[in-house]
Amino acid sequence: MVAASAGRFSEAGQAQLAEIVSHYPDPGGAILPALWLAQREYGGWLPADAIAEVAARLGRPASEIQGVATFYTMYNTQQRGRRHIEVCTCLTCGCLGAYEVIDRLEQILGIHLGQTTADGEFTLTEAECLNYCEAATVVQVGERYFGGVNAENAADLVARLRGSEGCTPESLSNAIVEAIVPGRNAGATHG
Amino acid sequence: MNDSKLVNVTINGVPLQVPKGERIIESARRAGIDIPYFCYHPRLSMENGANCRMCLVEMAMPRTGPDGTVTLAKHPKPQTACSLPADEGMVVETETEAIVKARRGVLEFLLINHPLDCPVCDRGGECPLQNNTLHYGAGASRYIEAKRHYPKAYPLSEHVVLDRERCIQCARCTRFTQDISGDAQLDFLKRGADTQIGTFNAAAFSSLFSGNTIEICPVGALTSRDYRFRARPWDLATQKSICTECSNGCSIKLDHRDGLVLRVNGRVNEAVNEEWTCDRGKFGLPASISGERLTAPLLRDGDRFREVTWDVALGVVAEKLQAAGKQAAVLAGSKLANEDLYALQALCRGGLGSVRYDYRMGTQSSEARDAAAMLFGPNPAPTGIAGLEASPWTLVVGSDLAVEHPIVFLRLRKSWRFGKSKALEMVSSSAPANTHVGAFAWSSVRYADRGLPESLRSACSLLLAEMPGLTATPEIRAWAATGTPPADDTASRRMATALSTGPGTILVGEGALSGPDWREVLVALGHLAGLTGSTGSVNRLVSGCNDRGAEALGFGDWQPGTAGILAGAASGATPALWIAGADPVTQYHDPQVAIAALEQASFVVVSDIKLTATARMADVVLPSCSVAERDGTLTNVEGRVQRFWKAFEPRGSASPDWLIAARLLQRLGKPSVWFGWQDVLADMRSHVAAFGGVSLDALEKDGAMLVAPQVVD
Amino acid sequence: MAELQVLLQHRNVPGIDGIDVYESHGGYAGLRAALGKERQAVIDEVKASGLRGRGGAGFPTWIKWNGLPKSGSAQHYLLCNADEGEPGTFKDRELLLKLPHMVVEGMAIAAYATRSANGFVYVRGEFVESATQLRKAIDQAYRRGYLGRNILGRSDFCFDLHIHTGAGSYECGEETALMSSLMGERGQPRLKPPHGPLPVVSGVWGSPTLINNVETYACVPHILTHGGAWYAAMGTQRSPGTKIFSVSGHVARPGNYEIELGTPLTELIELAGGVVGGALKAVIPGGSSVPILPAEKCAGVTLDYEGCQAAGTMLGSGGFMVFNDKTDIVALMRRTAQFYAHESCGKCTPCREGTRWISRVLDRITAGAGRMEDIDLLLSICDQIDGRSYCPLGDAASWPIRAGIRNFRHEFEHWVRHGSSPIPGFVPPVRSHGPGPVPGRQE
Amino acid sequence: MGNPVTATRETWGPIAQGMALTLKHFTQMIVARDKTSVTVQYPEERREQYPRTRWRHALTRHEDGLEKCIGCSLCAGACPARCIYVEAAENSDERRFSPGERFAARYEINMLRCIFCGYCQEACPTGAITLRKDFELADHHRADFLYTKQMLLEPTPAPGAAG
Repeated sequence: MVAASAGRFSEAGQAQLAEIVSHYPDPGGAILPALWLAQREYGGWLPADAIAEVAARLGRPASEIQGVATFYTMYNTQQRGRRHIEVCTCLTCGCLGAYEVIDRLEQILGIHLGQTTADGEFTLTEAECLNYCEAATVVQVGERYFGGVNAENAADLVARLRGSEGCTPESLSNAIVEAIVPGRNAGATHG
Repeated sequence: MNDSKLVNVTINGVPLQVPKGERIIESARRAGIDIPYFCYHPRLSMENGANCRMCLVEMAMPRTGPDGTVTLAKHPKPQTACSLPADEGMVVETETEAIVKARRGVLEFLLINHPLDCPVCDRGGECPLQNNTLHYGAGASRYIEAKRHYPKAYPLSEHVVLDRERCIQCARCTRFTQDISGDAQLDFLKRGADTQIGTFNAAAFSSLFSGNTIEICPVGALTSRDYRFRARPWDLATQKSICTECSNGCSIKLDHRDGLVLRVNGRVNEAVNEEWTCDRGKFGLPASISGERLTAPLLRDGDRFREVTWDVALGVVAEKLQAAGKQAAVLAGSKLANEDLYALQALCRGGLGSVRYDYRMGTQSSEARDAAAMLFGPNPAPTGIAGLEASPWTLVVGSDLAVEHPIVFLRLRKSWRFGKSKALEMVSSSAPANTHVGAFAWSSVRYADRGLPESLRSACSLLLAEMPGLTATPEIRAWAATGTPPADDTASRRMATALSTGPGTILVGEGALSGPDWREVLVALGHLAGLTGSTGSVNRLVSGCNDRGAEALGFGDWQPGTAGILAGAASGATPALWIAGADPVTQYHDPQVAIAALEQASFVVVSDIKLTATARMADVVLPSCSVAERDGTLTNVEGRVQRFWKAFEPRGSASPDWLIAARLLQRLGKPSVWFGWQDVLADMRSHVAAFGGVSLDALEKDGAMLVAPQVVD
Repeated sequence: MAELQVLLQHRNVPGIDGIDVYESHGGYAGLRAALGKERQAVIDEVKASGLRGRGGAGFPTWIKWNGLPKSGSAQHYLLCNADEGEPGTFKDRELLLKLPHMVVEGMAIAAYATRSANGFVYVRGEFVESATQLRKAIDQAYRRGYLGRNILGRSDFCFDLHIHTGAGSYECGEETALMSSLMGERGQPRLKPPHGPLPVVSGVWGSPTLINNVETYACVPHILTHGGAWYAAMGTQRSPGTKIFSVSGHVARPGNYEIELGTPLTELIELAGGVVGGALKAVIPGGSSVPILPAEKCAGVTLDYEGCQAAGTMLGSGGFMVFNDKTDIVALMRRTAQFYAHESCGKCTPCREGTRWISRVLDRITAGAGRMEDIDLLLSICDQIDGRSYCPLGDAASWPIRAGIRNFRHEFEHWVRHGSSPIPGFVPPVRSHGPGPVPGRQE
Repeated sequence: MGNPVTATRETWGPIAQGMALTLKHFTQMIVARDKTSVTVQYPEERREQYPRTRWRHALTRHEDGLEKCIGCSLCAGACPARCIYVEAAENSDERRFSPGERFAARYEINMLRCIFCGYCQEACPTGAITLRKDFELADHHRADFLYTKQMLLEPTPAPGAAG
């Protein structure tokens, strides 16, 4: 089923993919998790090669995989900054200062919404409701949610991000793969 | 999908009895009620359908209350008729005020981003969106925002041009590549209002069947590159025809203008191509009959040709043929109609007393063909194209089916798609890694060069192992046991499990019986067919357009065959050779032999539509007619005789080959009574048993099957 | 009536996300109780509880459970809809984060009752933390024998539970789109009755499939532990039990509040500390899809399925958003429209084209270039989407806009007349057009 | 025959009267050039055409010199006399004849068939084909009545010339 393509999946990644495929009665079901895996293996985004590799490994047409990858917003079909700052501007956050946060972040980072800083460190975009409205304004960076962000502490957030581990598209993808793949100790009883 | 049970439905007050589960849009069509639609297509899956929302209708179902009273419960939302299965007591309204409004709304939505470039669009004039807007749309749009913009005329492939601005996201093309052709090259990218169709990474849309997406596109999003801006629908005249690019014999429509075929569209024939065409036919046929055509007879004058009248040309030819007498020979091309072949045969046998005629350019010998007929019965295609749908398994041997027999391939795939058949394939290891059949085959077994007999033998041996109780002679068991174990063990075992389920169908490509090992292949096939109980459904698929007709007419039954005729031409034993519609210089399996023979031949006359490489070497060249310029019949791979109609006048003084033969017969002093092609057909019907059942009535419809010869003990 | 914690009772107990603490607080007692009963008896217990789906539609849970085939060897699938994306809702996220075992237990009970051997929790892609917590819980449950083969020694009960994460699509919260997404397709809805079979007849991979919301599953252990009658005694006659409301917006203490169904709306606002920053202007009681309720219509409204319907709105998923009088309703509607335009899957015409159109018209109005006829145009576009789209997303996109215009038409007219907000000093975010198109390759 | 005098008067009188009238008009026209005259001195003089007169067709251009005709063939479709023949081709950036994708590579009108109904003008989506006042369409050979695109097309405006 898996074509021996010149892929970039690591051995660990291939083993995880095999485990994931075993969850589904049809390998097609593994497309979404496989794309997460590919996004990790390809350094946080999905170049055409990554999509082709997922297609080859799951035995599906590449056009179908690309159709799936471009449907969902969390797959990066274009390379973004190392920190993708997504500010929720949906109903609650939008009424509770999200736009001021964006103004401030634009000022701090020297970019406009939808742009990436010249050093490739930060990308700033709006997000749809992140469903953590109790902590408006909410910002997602990689796998982390930051609640209670406002115009005053936005600078602190950026400073914190500069030094922190994780919070990249790659670590986000990794965290999701880790959540999908059963823990080692639990594997024994898995069917 | 449909139960045979009939249910009562009421559409617009008209009571109907329809099969339970039939889509209401079809039921309404039966009742003559028109429901507009874009995305619906009866041959495409419903899975990604019902999305255009144009076919909304109001629906109510009877509901039994707790007290036993039956009331009609109207569904609160309008429903899409294309996906609504008919059920007992269903009441449907298609013309209520709410529905009229809903349609107008859907059309307004579709048009807000649709460019109004109908005057330059190739779909303009035959566009479902235009037509529905005219019938059901509002007069004006309330949309004042900016429209979506994409670059115009994106070349999707060498045949297909994509205009994303015009796309209405109906998913017909994507479903076609997923459901019908199976190569899934097209899919939707992005989402919401940005949804657009595309290929992976904007690569070329390379499909053997891409042209169909142009035909089913309900707008001008997918258009043909070849036909681009060539004409508008009202400039064109349309004639029914049969495709001549391969032996499958698709029913097609020729759209022509000023004596040029500008495009080919599929014509519904449920028995053959349903409504599909392949790219080879759709784009190849217009190309093969357009370009520089012969318009007048040519007579060699030293190194050059000189235009002469038919009188002069035929005079020369008749004189040479008469002088050659029974040594004269005829080679016929695979695109000649049944009438041509019959007339040529009459000329040879009746006019000249010669039996030196043949049509084959490949390496398959008469012996191989006859031996196959002895083993598997005289009908070379007993299953037929539509018959594949009922076969529990179908084994393809020695053929790249999608390329050689595109329509047979589509039917096989359809049969697999509806879960009725397992596709099995034995394919040479030199074939590409992903064969078209392999993509959905239950099992695809690879064999090394000349390894087909061994591969078949191991299939037999695995089958015997799988079914110990199978009746088989000790000889067969011994034969099966001597084989080397298969290289691809899992695939072979999987194949054996399918073969063990009972009789199925075997499709044998022309290549399988054309090699030097044809005897071994035949023996092994015979055993496999015998063991599976499929002896009566081994189909030997011929490749040339009308090869099946030539075979039925016995056109290649006589020695010395093509090789002998060419050898005779070289040695002088064939003093006069007529090559009709064939081009041995490019088509004969050993072109050098053909060239050498033509160089040394004393007299060669070539009739063809173009000045082919062979014609350039001829002494006399006669212009003949293509399928578009004449009437006649062709016999397809399954033995279906189908009629084609003249679309426009031939160029210059070109003439169909049967008429040339008839005029030569007259000059030879043996005039025929053929005044038209029907006379030749009538003659053929009464003199050739196989054509006995070909009635003009049947030809007007789906065609008539050849009568299989009776086996005489 | 006041706050009544059933599901959230122990949410702040340290370590409740671990199996030991969870068990010591009565965890997995529901599963044990269920295994002591016949499978049908479990379904009957759920029926007795009157539990209705907590995802938004409020469909009686037991009917779904009862609809799965009860004999035969066909594979059944059990799905948990944790693709919480409805703006204003954050209950499922917290349940998975703090009480993942409750969901696992509920699913195990449902698996037992419906003979399902395979389950998937479809977790929204953004909920990485919740998915990680759920992963820990599932692994622990496997080790304790609550999942896997021969659960609690019962040779006739095997249940494998997997996590499937989404990747950023609101539409996947719709149950048939969720199934598409689970099968690796674009998250687009599938045919439903009367056009196609119910999921419980033929769902994912053509097998009978049961799909319920996180909160619904979380209710099940309590029902089995304490009995259906106990559960039915809470709430109202037709809307029994408790419901978690995610209160956010201009309130002093936003957060998840579990209350009995039938609690007055104003009481919930009080529970959350009352309106801050001004007087109450409007409430969206059930997530962005439900019609907005102006302050003057809030009095007397009770929070249950029927009470909300009577007030012209819906209980929805419990995303309870409170807005004070500094809120510009037109800008709010514009952001709502942006959300639906961005999240429309693009499958059907009315939703794909209509949501973008609404969004563009509202962009124009809030840019000061509105025309008076635009207001009726918006209503007309809403009518053209509502009820004609493939799935409820189209309806959900049109209801809030329509309610916004019906209840606050004067604010729209103000925008059109003056080209500025009726709220002094309010300037809409001109630059913003929402998250915009999904980035992808441009040829 | 009766009285010869009477007969002479009866015969010649009306002739003289008639000739006098003719002479009067003749002198009016030649000498006085009176405004009441109906005859014009064609071809030196041409009568003013009515504003909506439909005679010879012209293919017009945009201000930038590009052809308005996009080769859509709607005129040919609308023509009741079937006298218009259009063959389209695709513009490229190097060879551009009209705005957009398509232009008329061939555009011919058979003037012998044309009934000057103006339907082509009505059907034209770009206002390219217009029927103008040039009515002198006589010619010597049948073949000359086949008006080609070059004959129908307005000349390219000279560079710098106003609209």
